[in-house]
Amino acid sequence: MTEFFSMGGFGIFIWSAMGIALALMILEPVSLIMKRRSVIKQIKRTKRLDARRKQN
Amino acid sequence: MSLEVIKLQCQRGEKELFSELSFALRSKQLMRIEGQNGTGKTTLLRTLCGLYQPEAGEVHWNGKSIKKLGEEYLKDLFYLGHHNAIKADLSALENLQINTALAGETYSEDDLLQALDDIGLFGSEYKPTAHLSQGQKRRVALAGLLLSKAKLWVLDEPFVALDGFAVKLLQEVIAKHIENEGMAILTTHQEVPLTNGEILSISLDLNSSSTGNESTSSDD
Amino acid sequence: MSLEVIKLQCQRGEKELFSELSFALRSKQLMRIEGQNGTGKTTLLRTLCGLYQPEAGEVHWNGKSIKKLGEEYLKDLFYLGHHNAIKADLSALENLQINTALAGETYSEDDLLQALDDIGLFGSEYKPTAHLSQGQKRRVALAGLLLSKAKLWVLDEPFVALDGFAVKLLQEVIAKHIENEGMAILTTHQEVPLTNGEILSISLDLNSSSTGNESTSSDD
Amino acid sequence: MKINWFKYSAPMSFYPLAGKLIPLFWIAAIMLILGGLYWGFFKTADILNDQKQYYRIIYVHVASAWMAMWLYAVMVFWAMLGLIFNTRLSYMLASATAVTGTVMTIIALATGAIWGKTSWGTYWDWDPKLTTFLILLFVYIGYIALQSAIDDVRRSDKASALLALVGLALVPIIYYAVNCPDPTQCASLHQESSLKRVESNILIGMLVTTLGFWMYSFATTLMRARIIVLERERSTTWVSNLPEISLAETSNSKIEARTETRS
Amino acid sequence: MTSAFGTILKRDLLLALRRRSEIFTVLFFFIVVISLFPLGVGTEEKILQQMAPGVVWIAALLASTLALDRLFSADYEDGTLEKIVLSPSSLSMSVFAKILAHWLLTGLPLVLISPLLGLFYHLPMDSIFVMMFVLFIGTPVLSMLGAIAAALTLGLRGGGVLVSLLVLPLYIPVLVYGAGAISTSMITGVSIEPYVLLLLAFSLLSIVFSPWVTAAALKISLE
Amino acid sequence: MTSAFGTILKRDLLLALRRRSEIFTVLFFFIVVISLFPLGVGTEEKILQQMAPGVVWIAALLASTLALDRLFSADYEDGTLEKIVLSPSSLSMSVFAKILAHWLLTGLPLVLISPLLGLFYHLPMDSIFVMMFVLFIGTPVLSMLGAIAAALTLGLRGGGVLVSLLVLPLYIPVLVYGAGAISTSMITGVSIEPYVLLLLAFSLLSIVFSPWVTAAALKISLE
Ligand code: HEM
Ligand SMILES: Nc1ncnc2c1ncn2[C@@H]1O[C@H](COP(=O)(O)OP(=O)(O)OP(=O)(O)O)[C@@H](O)[C@H]1O
Ligand SMILES: Nc1ncnc2c1ncn2[C@@H]1O[C@H](COP(=O)(O)OP(=O)(O)OP(=O)(O)O)[C@@H](O)[C@H]1O
Ligand SMILES: [Mg+2]
Ligand SMILES: [Mg+2]
Repeated sequence: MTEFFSMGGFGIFIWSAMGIALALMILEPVSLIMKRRSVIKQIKRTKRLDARRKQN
Repeated sequence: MSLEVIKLQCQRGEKELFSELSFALRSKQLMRIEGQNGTGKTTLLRTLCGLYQPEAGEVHWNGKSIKKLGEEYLKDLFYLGHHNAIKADLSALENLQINTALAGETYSEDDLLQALDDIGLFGSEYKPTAHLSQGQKRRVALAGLLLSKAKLWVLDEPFVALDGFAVKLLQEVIAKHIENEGMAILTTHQEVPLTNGEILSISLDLNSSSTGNESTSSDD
Repeated sequence: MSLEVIKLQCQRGEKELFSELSFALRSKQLMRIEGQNGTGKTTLLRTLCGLYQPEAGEVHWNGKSIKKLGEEYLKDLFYLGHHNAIKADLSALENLQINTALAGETYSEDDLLQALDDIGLFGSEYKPTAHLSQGQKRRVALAGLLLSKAKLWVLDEPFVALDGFAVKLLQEVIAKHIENEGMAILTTHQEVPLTNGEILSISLDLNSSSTGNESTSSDD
Repeated sequence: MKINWFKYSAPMSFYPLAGKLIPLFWIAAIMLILGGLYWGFFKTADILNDQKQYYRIIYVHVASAWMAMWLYAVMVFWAMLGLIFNTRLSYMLASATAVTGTVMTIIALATGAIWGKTSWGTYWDWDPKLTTFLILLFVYIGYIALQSAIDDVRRSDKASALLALVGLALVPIIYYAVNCPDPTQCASLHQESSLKRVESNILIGMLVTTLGFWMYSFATTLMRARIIVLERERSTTWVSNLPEISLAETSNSKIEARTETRS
Repeated sequence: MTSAFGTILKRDLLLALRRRSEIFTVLFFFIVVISLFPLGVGTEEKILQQMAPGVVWIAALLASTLALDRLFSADYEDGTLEKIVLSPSSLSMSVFAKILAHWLLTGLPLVLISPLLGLFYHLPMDSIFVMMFVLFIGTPVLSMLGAIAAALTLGLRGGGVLVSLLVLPLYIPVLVYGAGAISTSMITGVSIEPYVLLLLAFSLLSIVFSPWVTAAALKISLE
Repeated sequence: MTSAFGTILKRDLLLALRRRSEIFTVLFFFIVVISLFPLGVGTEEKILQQMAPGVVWIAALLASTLALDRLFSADYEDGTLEKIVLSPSSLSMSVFAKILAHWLLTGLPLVLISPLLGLFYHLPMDSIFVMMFVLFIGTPVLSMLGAIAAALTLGLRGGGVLVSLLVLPLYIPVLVYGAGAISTSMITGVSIEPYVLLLLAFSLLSIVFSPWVTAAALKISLE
């Protein structure tokens, strides 16, 4: 197992390359989901405000 | 000679300024656009000049779309915006010379000086316009109007910063232009008596419902 | 509380604008400076603020020269020039907040929003002012006036670009300021009814001889 | 009104469609990437001896490098479509593509740099290929920077589309210049495709991961495009009628949230 | 059509001569850039000669971007840009006049001052002429491409930096071949023709297309 | 007094960096500039190392100059400069805030990105630290001196240019000593202390005098 991870002494490079790729490729969709949440929240808020304004 | 606006709709950001706006303007007519601050007067004027692309609708000049006419239309047009369109580092004379040349017209220096004189800039013709007062700067911009051969004048708040004398002069200039088969569209918040020809007026005020326009024609 | 102008003489280039100009302004008084374009109204107002150094003469605030008073005097002063002094990239709210902070005053966001609301900018508080119309930009500048605690207001053409509603509002604001022991100096080419307090008026017109000024006081 | 139909309804029909497609792309992406990497790491042990283990970086490196280039072409395609037909959806897709393209470029650069340390002994060298990629990154960043500097949506769409077009005309010239600084010796500019030298076993892993990256790009681009649609169409009725927006039916939004996390 | 062209060209030159600061900034910057390297690197003739072609082109690139930011934005702010757009003549021609003025004010002075660099860097006479020539045919490309970026970023925040970010990567081909030509000229027996032809091609292409693209960009930015 | 200082500093930063992405724009601008040199001059490790000190200071000068033109003129044109002058607090402090903002936007990002330059140009670790340090103490001088020139050219046409031509050459010692310090750091056994001390002296002097001179120049220009 350790042999697998060490990759003939190149482990640190291979895994950091994989790690960077993986990190960016997880970060991107996660940030998108969060962005989507905040946008929806914002739209809902303005909608609620509008509704209240119309009532008044 | 006619300007036709057909079902024009303009939008800024998400806000619709006006829609289904239609009117026509012919020779010897003056149109005044009314409306509170921010109702879209400037946007409308810029759209008429082709500087702003409307969401929908068209502007026709002599029956043809101004988009297709291109430079043909621009020859007949004089636009004066909120900005004076003069260079602070150049003198009034140089500015006037450049602006008339850009409009495709050539005048002798005497003519240019005469125009500056007429508009009350005698003695300031050779100063850099940065050294003129606010009203004098506006006059430099308006001097172009005295010389313009364009049929259609589009003037956005022409009276701003002018003193009583200059306001009166400008009124006369506009009246004369209208008399000579010209047409003009202008906005102004000041209460100034305009030409004694035919005056149309439309209002873009917000409270006049969502379509935002009513076209009333009134003779003087 | 008093502003005294003593034998002021201003010159631009080689042209003398006015000389031996003296007047005094006290609390509850409003002064209107009249004059054609280029007679030196703006120059006079800027001199009163200390932005322009006169050739001769002095400006006193409460009996002391404004040069010596320095920041002391600036605390009591609100100046609005031809330019709006707002940043196009910032929102109306941010601009107002910065301008009040520069004037040494701090307000809560609610107060600022209220002022913008009062001046008729509801709904445009968070837009970059580059996206406002000409009149709306002027309103942002004037919103500072609603909040200002300065005693002396120096307003150069405050009514420019404003629509009827805003002009009226501004008149009321000025009238209230005068009533509250304030004083104001303004120029305007528009014929607008001003406060119902005491109005002084001086004219810088060229034709009124070389000394160039006559000071008439008229009550309403 | 006839012309406007296309212009206005496109985002409306795009939004739910993309919503349905996104989970599919995610499943495909994850399966392909994991499959490719599994193959690459466990089925190629005999080919890569200890000195060449670092070669495994190839799976992410080449996949991201290809996507980085390909996505630029896709972005320009959408931008061009927008300029020609003035369809708002194409502009939105163009700007959605740009960000994923940038991410891919960064991955390619980073993995390439790491590979360089193992194979050349230095993280960075001014090799033509690397330089080209750095410039590609600049072009992407320029596009995004311009777009984010303009507040007005209409202007930002058109201006950045124009920039992308200019880039399209110039990027090949830049590529040529960087790869061939001496024009007299550029008779055969094109180095033979490096693919031919790659072992077929590794090639399989590489191609499968690349396909996975492709699916990933689809998924993220669509997700971003959906957000842009929401932001821009926020004041329309169809957006406020969406289940995830409606205020009353909380149960609906819960379902939406669940599907969201599942994807 | 020609009248608007001439008017704008004359106007821009007049303005620059009145205000001079632009030309001086550009020249000053150029001179500082080329004189900074010998100071740091030392005065080994060989190294200096090797660096000279690259340095002169980079100095030209950076100097040319300095004035780009104000190319259209000054006119935009005082409303004269609208006047130009509304003038009844081809906008591309007017834009071309503005770009030409920009080149005359930033590119041409560099061409004229470049022999000074030859002096600093111990270049042979022939190379100095080659340098002036390639600068002469290469710098217009910089103004042409720069105008597009300037038009796209009209009135935006962070103008200067944003324009440079957009435009500097696009300058690379000119940089590579422009510097290549000068380097090659120092090797006897090798022709610089391919470089010159490539630069000429870039120049012609950019002169044909750029005013047109810039005009389109201006119209978008003015709305 | 402090309130105007803080307000103006915050305002200028806000104006430049409306969004987070704009910080990246500034950083990438530097990366682009740094990347140009190897393309033009060549990629030999030795030449790159020798060029690095010059390159980094030129990048600093470029960024500083790009933003300088608009340092006061933007405020002058929209009237906010009058507001600042009329604010009841020391004008030199307000000016100092503006200069500080200018440095934070042009000098500091360069200091932060300079390790990348070390990577690109194969610099040894020690030199990278030296580079960051001298940039940190040297770039403020560029902002300080530049502000004087900017204030002088504000209103005065022609005349201001001449004066700023007097100010700008003062840049040169900073550039020379700044680059010199980095070059020296690559030679073992030579101390960089004299360079650092000189730079520190320049920095302190300019911080003390520049806001004051700039304020005076502004008042003249505003009349
Ligand atoms: C144009 C985009 C790119 C493509 C299509 C690409 C593709 C490839 C391929 C197929 C290989 C394997 C070649 C072989 O068989 O040895 C490879 C190797 C490599 N790539 Fe890339 N790459 C690209 C960009 C980059 C970038 C941007 C970097 C660095 C930042 C980079 C650094 C490397 C390194 C260091 C190697 C190892 C070279 C060796 O030791 O053989 N590549 N690349
Ligand atoms: N560049 C712009 N970007 C986005 N929105 C804008 C822009 N310019 C104006 N607007 C918005 O469009 C609306 C109309 O502006 P416009 O300048 O046409 O008004 P106006 O009727 O001329 O007002 P005023 O009487 O104040 O000149 C305003 O509400 C303003 O907020
Ligand atoms: N910066 C300047 N440099 C030189 N002369 C100037 C400058 N500004 C104004 N002047 C001159 O001073 C005179 C007075 O200008 P000022 O701006 O004070 O007039 P004003 O009364 O405010 O006019 P307006 O009603 O047009 O605003 C003008 O004749 C003008 O030519
Ligand atoms: Mg208006
Ligand atoms: Mg005035």
